[in-house]
Amino acid sequence: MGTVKVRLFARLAELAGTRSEEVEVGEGLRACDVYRLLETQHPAIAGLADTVMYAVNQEYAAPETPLKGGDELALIPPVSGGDSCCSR
Amino acid sequence: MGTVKVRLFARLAELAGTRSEEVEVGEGLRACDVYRLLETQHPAIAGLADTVMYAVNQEYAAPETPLKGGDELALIPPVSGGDSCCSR
Amino acid sequence: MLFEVTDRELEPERLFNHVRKDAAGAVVLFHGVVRETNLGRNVEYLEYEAYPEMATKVMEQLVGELHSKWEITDVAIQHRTGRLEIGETSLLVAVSSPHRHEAFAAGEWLVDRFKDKVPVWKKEVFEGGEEWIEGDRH
Amino acid sequence: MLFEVTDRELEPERLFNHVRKDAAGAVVLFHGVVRETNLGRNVEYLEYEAYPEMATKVMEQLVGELHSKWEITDVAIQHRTGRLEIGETSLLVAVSSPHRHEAFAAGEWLVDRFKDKVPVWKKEVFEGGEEWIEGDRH
Repeated sequence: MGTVKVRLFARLAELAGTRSEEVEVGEGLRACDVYRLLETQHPAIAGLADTVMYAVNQEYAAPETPLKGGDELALIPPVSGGDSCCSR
Repeated sequence: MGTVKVRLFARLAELAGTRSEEVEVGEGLRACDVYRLLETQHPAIAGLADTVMYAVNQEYAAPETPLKGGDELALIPPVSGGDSCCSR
Repeated sequence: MLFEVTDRELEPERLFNHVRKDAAGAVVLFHGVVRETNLGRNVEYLEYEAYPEMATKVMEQLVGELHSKWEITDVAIQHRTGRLEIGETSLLVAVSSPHRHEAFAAGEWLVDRFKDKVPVWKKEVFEGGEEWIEGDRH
Repeated sequence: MLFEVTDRELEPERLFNHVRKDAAGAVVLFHGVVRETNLGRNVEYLEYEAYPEMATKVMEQLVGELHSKWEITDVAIQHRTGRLEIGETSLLVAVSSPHRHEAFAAGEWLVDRFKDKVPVWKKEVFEGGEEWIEGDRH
């Protein structure tokens, strides 16, 4: 059923020590399942799943989104681009 | 009692054909009296007194402000500086 | 604070550099630009005239009021006089602040107050005539 | 619309020229600048990282939404990545409109939405440590 390319950014990439992984697509694999898989390979990212958002093929997607071969899944920590002002 | 320097701008200056006048200060002369005086000398500005604001020594002042020798009186048509946008 | 009335081209980079300070996280730079149409007329050019000595005093008062309303690091304003073609900048307002919402709010307030209070006038030269614009009916 | 993620110095004059059109009377140019302090810490520098392919898609959606809310002539955005020193510009947002209040409102909205939605992150390197900033707690 092919593979999913997983991309990690910012703190997650630093903790995991990688920016990119390939994951085999099993029956009914969802975005959040990939996070659990990666947690077992990279224990440093364990416990952060609640803070992470998912993007499938460069669009925000629910954690339960099913994946298919060829998809690009990104694990998105809370974003902090833009200026360095607080927002008031 | 000296003289007041009167400055005219924009449409008023164009209508009156002058940007500057000297007016003798008489007893109790007020800003609005100067306008009436100028109206008789420059009939083209007659009837516009209601749209004009006054500034004495570069500060906005009420029409009834009394004048003294050495004052600079400006006749200020409605201002329209800044961008060329309507304000919505 | 920097305020200038000039008949030369305005200088956004200079104004940005003037207000940019290490304590400021946000700089809002407003450009008022000559539009091609106004009141449904095709504008050919604008002529701006100012009373510079009074404009400076009024600006100082407005900037004092601005600092009492928002946490603003610095402000710089230039207004151009003389003949301006379509697309040229007539007014530049630069505001810096530690906080971006204050920079936006103060910048917008200052442009509004400028148009209301500062003794500057424009004559519009359009196809078939010319008119001194008076007040904010534009 | 112009959107770029780049590791080079941002270009305010180019963005201004991009959005400046004869129909626009107002251009609002926002500069997000690296501040010297944050959360009471002395910042040494920032490191910005982006997911550019997704950032472009998210920006397109935001600019579509912006055009449905305000009468906007054009929009241009640049975000810088890599190491940024204090005083350098990380984000430029340029918005043009026939009407200045729409340019201000849309510019402020777009900066807010950018910080909320666009996949860009910053690491703060301060005296004595470093931290990935997550979300708007800064």
